[in-house]
Amino acid sequence: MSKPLLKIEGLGHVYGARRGLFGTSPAFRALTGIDISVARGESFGLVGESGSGKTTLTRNILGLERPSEGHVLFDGHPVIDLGRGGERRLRRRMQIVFQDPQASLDPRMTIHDTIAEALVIHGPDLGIARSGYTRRVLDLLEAVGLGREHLYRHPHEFSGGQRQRINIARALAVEPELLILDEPTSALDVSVQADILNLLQRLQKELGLTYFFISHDLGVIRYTCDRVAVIERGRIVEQGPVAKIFDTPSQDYTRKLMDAIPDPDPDLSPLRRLA
Amino acid sequence: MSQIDTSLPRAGLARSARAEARARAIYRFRQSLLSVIGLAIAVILITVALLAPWLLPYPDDVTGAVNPAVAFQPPSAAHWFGTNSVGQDIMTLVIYGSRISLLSGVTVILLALIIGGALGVIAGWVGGWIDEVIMRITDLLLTIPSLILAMAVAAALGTGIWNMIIAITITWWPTYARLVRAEVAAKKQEQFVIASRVLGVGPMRLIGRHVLPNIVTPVVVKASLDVGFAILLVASLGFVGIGVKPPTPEWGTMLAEARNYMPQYWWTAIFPGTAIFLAVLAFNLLGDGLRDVLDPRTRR
Amino acid sequence: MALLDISDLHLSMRSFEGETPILKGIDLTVERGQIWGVVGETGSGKSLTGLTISRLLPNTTARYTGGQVLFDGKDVLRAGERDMRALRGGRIGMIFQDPTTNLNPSFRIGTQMVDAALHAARDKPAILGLTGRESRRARRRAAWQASVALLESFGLHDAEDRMARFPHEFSGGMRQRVLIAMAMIGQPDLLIADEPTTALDVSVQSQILRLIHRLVEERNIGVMFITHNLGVVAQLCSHVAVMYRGRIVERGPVSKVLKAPEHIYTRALMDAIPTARAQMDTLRGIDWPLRDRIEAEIAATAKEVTA
Amino acid sequence: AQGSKVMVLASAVDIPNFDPHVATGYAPAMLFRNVYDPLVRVSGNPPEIQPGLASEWALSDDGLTYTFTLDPDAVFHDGSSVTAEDVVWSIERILRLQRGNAWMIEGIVEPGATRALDERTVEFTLTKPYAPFLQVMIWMFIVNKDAVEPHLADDDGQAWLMSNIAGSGPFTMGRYQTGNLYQLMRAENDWHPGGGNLDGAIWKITRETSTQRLMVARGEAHMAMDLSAEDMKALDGTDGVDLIYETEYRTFSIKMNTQDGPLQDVNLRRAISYAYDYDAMLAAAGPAELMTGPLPTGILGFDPELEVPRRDIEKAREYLAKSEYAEGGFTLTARYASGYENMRRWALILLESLKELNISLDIQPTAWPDIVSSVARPETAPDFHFIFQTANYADPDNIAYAAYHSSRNGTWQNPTYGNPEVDTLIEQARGEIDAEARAEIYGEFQRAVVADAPDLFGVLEKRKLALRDNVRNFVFTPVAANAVELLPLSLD
Amino acid sequence: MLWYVIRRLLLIIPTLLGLSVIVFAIARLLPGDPVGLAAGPNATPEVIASVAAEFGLDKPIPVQYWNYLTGLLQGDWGVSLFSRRPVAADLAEFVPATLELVIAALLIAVIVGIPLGLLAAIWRDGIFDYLTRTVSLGAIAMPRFFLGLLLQLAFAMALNWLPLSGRFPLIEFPPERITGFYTVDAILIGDWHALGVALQHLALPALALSLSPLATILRMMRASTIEVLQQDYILTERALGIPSWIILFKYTLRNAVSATLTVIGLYVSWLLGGTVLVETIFDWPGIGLYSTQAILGQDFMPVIGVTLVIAMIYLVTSVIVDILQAVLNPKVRLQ
Ligand SMILES: Nc1ncnc2c1ncn2[C@@H]1O[C@H](COP(=O)(O)OP(=O)(O)OP(=O)(O)O)[C@@H](O)[C@H]1O
Ligand SMILES: Nc1ncnc2c1ncn2[C@@H]1O[C@H](COP(=O)(O)OP(=O)(O)OP(=O)(O)O)[C@@H](O)[C@H]1O
Ligand SMILES: [Mg+2]
Ligand SMILES: [Mg+2]
Repeated sequence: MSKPLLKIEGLGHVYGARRGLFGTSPAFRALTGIDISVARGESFGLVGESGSGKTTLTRNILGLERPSEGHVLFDGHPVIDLGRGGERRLRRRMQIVFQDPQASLDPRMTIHDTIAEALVIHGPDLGIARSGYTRRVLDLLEAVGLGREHLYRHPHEFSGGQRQRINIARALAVEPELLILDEPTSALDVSVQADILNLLQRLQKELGLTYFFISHDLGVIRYTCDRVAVIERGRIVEQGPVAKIFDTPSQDYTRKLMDAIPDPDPDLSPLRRLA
Repeated sequence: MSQIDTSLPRAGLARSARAEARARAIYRFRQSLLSVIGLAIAVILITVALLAPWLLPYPDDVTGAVNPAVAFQPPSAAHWFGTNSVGQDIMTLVIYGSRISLLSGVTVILLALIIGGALGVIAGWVGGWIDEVIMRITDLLLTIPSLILAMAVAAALGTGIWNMIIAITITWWPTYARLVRAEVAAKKQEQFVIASRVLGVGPMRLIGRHVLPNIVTPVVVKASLDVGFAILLVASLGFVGIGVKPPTPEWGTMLAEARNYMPQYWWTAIFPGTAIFLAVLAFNLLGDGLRDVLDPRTRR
Repeated sequence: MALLDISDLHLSMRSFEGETPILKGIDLTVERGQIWGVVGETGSGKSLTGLTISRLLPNTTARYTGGQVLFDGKDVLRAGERDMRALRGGRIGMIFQDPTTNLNPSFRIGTQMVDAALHAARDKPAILGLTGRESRRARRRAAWQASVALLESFGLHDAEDRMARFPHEFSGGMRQRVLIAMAMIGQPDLLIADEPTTALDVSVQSQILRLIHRLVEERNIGVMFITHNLGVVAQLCSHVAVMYRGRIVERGPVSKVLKAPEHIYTRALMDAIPTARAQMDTLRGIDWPLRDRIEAEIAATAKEVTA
Repeated sequence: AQGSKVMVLASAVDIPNFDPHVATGYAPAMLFRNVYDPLVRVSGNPPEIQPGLASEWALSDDGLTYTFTLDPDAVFHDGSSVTAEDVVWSIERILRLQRGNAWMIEGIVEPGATRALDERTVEFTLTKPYAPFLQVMIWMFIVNKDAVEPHLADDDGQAWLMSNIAGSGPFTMGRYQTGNLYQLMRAENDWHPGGGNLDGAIWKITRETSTQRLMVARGEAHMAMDLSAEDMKALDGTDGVDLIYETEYRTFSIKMNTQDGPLQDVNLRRAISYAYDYDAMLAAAGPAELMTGPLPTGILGFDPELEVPRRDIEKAREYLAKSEYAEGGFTLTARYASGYENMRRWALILLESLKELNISLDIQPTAWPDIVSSVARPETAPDFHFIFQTANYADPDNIAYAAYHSSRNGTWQNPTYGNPEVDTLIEQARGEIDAEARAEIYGEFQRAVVADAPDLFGVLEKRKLALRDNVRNFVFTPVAANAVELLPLSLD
Repeated sequence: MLWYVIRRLLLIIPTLLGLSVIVFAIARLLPGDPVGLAAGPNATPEVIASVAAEFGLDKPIPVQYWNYLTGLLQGDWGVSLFSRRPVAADLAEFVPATLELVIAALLIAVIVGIPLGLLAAIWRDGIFDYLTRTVSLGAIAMPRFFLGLLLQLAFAMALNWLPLSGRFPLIEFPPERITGFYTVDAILIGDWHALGVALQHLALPALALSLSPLATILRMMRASTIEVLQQDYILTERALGIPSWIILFKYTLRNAVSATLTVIGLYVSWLLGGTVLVETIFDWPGIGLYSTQAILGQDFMPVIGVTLVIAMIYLVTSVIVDILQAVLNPKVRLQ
């Protein structure tokens, strides 16, 4: 394995400790000693219960939060304190798709404008002239399975699955190397989820993307990822290849997570066995 | 709840959803008869104010012409609303007064919006101690009843429509600073703003393209309601004797003067009083209707 | 006589665009001791079916355009509000998806439970061990004690103490237990659970499922469990009904339907689930060609039925 | 004190200060006339000087020495008798403080010129003969020296007297609420002979004249002090209400700025004097008469034949043509005390009249204190300055000196006008004792002032009062119009 | 809880301090010459200077402020330029009158507004709802001064049922001062005649003042009741078969009132400002009338005093509202 694309070392994050005029709100430790490295081209999964610190980790990776300790290196460089230009370059290489497809789209902008915004910011770096924006937006839409007729619509005119496709298209517009996916399908119906997961797999294959994939659904992780880390209350309790972790979990916590997933095979029901 | 049947995207998209949203909005607005009435009154009022110079039965009265010989005439064919203590036609004064009220009402709100909005955006976006300072000042100003503050400032500045507008603006901007700050601070955390930030969009563009357009609704609703209340405050100042300069006709001042002639010369009070009432009511109804249209969540 | 017998239920909802048919002929029979899972994609009408049974839809917007819903032989669609109120709580219990919003934030857990118990005991004093002639105070005390006992039996320790607390002091799983306890305190015969575990973590979810399963075992009640998680259905339910756009397209015992789905939509649903055992590229979403085929098959069955 | 004979007087004017040597205005004057005593009183119409604390008095032949003999019965509210020493102390205090009505004797009575000859005799030595001396003495109230002395502090007792009464008048202060009401109660040891049956009176601050009117109509007040012509008309014919219209020496005029701006030009001032619509002014005023020149009608020396400008647009244009501003086309400012309805009307009439000369008017209703401070300097003074002046003593000197003597420049009564010739005339008249000779001088004074056209001579408004008919013995006194003396009044 | 209250009350001090700076700045930096007033009409420049010195107005503004502040700490609120009376004494006189009026108006607004709002929500879209909605919008738009005039016209002039103005009959003595609230004092000393008379005088101004807050509270109550009725927990309660009157008057009411409470708290400031007009019309001897006179005369010590008192009342009210809020709504933690 060559130099990792994303390297997280001893990362810790403490929220709060906000000082008011009278009294302080207590600090909350969301992350402790996270060590993760993600290689170029792989799909790295992160699973954990709600509130275990998954989103906090992504915010640190994106440089939206300043880590309380440790650091995040993207392609060998830190992700904070980059200055205006450095930040823009980083943004081009690293993108995110959020959990809630509706909330991540500006309700007042057309799909064209939403996606083209990425080009407005990064057009020069991408070598796309202003006149080429619409062409490029169309290409992106087609890549995620939408068409010309959707170009000038507003987000509320789409279904959840379509919105998530738009989010993906926007993230892809800057031709990033790393794509962070923070529970991209947990707000969607299973049937739609399947479409999105398939789309993501196709795109990875075509574009050679690196995924940092967050979910609390172990099935999804298993389906999409090569390696996985299990996070519990801000600590990585286990990490390794998907098959290994899922088949021979070494931690009780991981086992508990696995056991709790209801399997659609009625024969495997513990309740029925009990009865 | 406006919810589009997501299971049937093809059918939902057959008709442009935008047109549909507009249809829904108009439907909601029309559903409330009161909003329509409000709109109608407001439109009439604005038309009257704009066309005032051509509508005045006795245009000279506006610039202070007096005619003691016909003082205190009750409503008649010649003077629909009667005449006042110096023989001026009350209808003329009331019509012309609509200009003053609307002009000052709208100007006050615009100025308050600009000042309060700018400070609110700064406070909400930048946060930190700047936010603290701006918000503490607005908190302080908001503890003083606006009427008293406006009276004090207007009295010190002296009479005149612009002084009055300045005085009222001073009392009004904090409410907008608060509203805008809260909205900006909330929108700043919204996922779509963060998504744009992650794309590398700079703060100016974030504010201008993403935050501001999305806070327009509550601001517009408040502003349209507030125009009514600003008109009321203008009239209140006029009523206590701090307002425009004579001979400029102003409803509150007219009412204050008329007070001395109640109940004999009731028409001197009833018409300006009703004019204030209708103007405020119109903007209240309008604001209410707009809220229904623009912000369906809070509907009823 | 079946506990619940829904036949050919049609429901329309009114909005500004006019009336839209939502349920287009639902047939479902729930017996005591059965746990019926109702699955289907979002908007297929699962919740509305559940609400219909307790007649909790606003009659300003909901209109029943056909069919009947017999609960214990009584047609609830034609029952008055007073009769329905007697059924609710005492005969039909309901729990909903979000435990954070379904408890009144301003009142203590105890207050809410006692009110529920007292209401149910008006028709069935026996559930609190009363004869119906006790004083108010005595009834309250009995309701309190019954609530404590029930919560304890649901695995909530120090229930006596917790009764005096407010909802926000509880975790999501605890709140959902409280809600189930409130639904069960009237000892209903039918429990309608509308996605009671969707908002919960998987680990908590399995505890709740276990609790519901236990209730069926112990009290021999009928359950209608609404979910869109086929895994949950497989774990908990004895029977399953698959809904698609206002219709039930397939129903039967879980072991049969999930193992050998007949309807194309059921199969599509099964194919869309990523499981720990699923292989790459085996997932299949429901795309437009597939939908067209589903519609076609539904139309065909409908013709068959009329024929 | 809840006696039935309590008279309620509704007035718009507050009594913020009880110190008779500090406060002025008609409401304080009402208070002082009832709780304090001057050496001589005034009453009747026409006003006549009558004994007050002094039962008799004498003037030396050279007109310079007045001797007053105090009434032996006179006692203060604390029971001590009123002595010559109290009188001397009070006069000296007035001169020390230089406030209130001190200006009336300024330069006439010097500090130390008042002497107690014995327990009951006081002697005043004037610096020069002063015709209206007795008339101003009615405003010099005598304070109980012994009562004030413990509270002198470093402000000559001003703080204490501001809210305490140390007088000998027939009434004393009961409960009061600033800005709301003041209740006078009959003094326990009232020594004044005669008088009516009042147990007390309430001075009720009622800012709206319409409310005053309604109170009288409903019997809630016995007397309303500030009624407008419309109020009077509305009350006409109301059962149980008597309406009083009385002429008094209260002038209204519009002063022009003779030291700054276009109105320095006498021809422009004349042009405006001829352009003003006096008839409209009179019509808007309610019961009133037009003034003929600077002095109120009927006062000593008043010249009914005086030639004063009346509306004559031809003449106005002529004078305008002679002025530096022949074309008009500029804006002048007019300032009046906000809240005075009639002033507002007259300002509108002025605006209308000036249109004839192609001059615009900027009308600025302004708080009275601001007006007072703005007229202190010609540059800040408005072009037109609207004022009412009430003669506090029935002598032409009151108006002539205060309103036309150049030494009073910068005050609200005479911000800018000054003419050495006029000054000389005023001073001459002050020192002249012979009435006819004085009248002669004042005639000359009036002609000189009219020639300078410093004012638009306005109207003498009739004093308008409404009185319940169960009030007995009310007699209007012009120089103390609203400062009603309660002593003689009775209630049925 | 107690600690919280103490802390909140202490927090009022810095707020008032800040406010006094702002008000002082506004009062002193704006044009206008208050000294001219104090010196009186015939004042010479020397007299004006001496008056300025007397009131300390010749000193730099920060020094003036410092003197004011140190005075304030000793209970000295400054002296009115106009009457030269201590502001503190005037306030002691007028504040109870205004508070009595404001509290009466607020009581009317709450006692009438809350039930009507609840009913309008229950009978939503019915005739009653439509009626209250229309009337309340009208009430909000109605200028208080116009309304006051109309009330006077109807109930005092035409019908002659109630006194025209004032707080108590002139020639009678109000009940002995205990709290300064005539009604309360009358009850305390058991003077029922005085109570009746005081209430008669209170009726019209309180009504004129109460109408707008009443309408707002009604609308707010209606909106929040409807909002609450749409909450999930109401559905749960209905599914449990709990009778609708218990749902409405127990479970809904508390939540809806707690939302409305904030509006009520905000209205206190509005009401205190609103007294300016109502007191003028009804000749009610309170701080509204007092401050109007002071403002018109640019007598700034009373204006500052009134402002600080109003702010204090407002701040104390908001503490009370927060406490009530915490009582009604357990999620609000007193921090
Ligand atoms: N801005 C914040 N201030 C304080 N605490 C926070 C903040 N954001 C998150 N937290 C806390 O940090 C913890 C981790 O939150 P995070 O959002 O990272 O969890 P998550 O794993 O993404 O959960 P979920 O699956 O629900 O999205 C939670 O307990 C949360 O309450
Ligand atoms: N009050 C209402 N008025 C009009 N239409 C409604 C109303 N409530 C629900 N609907 C519509 O009825 C249909 C069925 O809704 P329902 O809530 O039963 O779906 P569901 O199967 O429970 O979906 P989910 O899985 O999202 O809960 C949807 O298309 C929805 O838009
Ligand atoms: Mg998260
Ligand atoms: Mg549902």
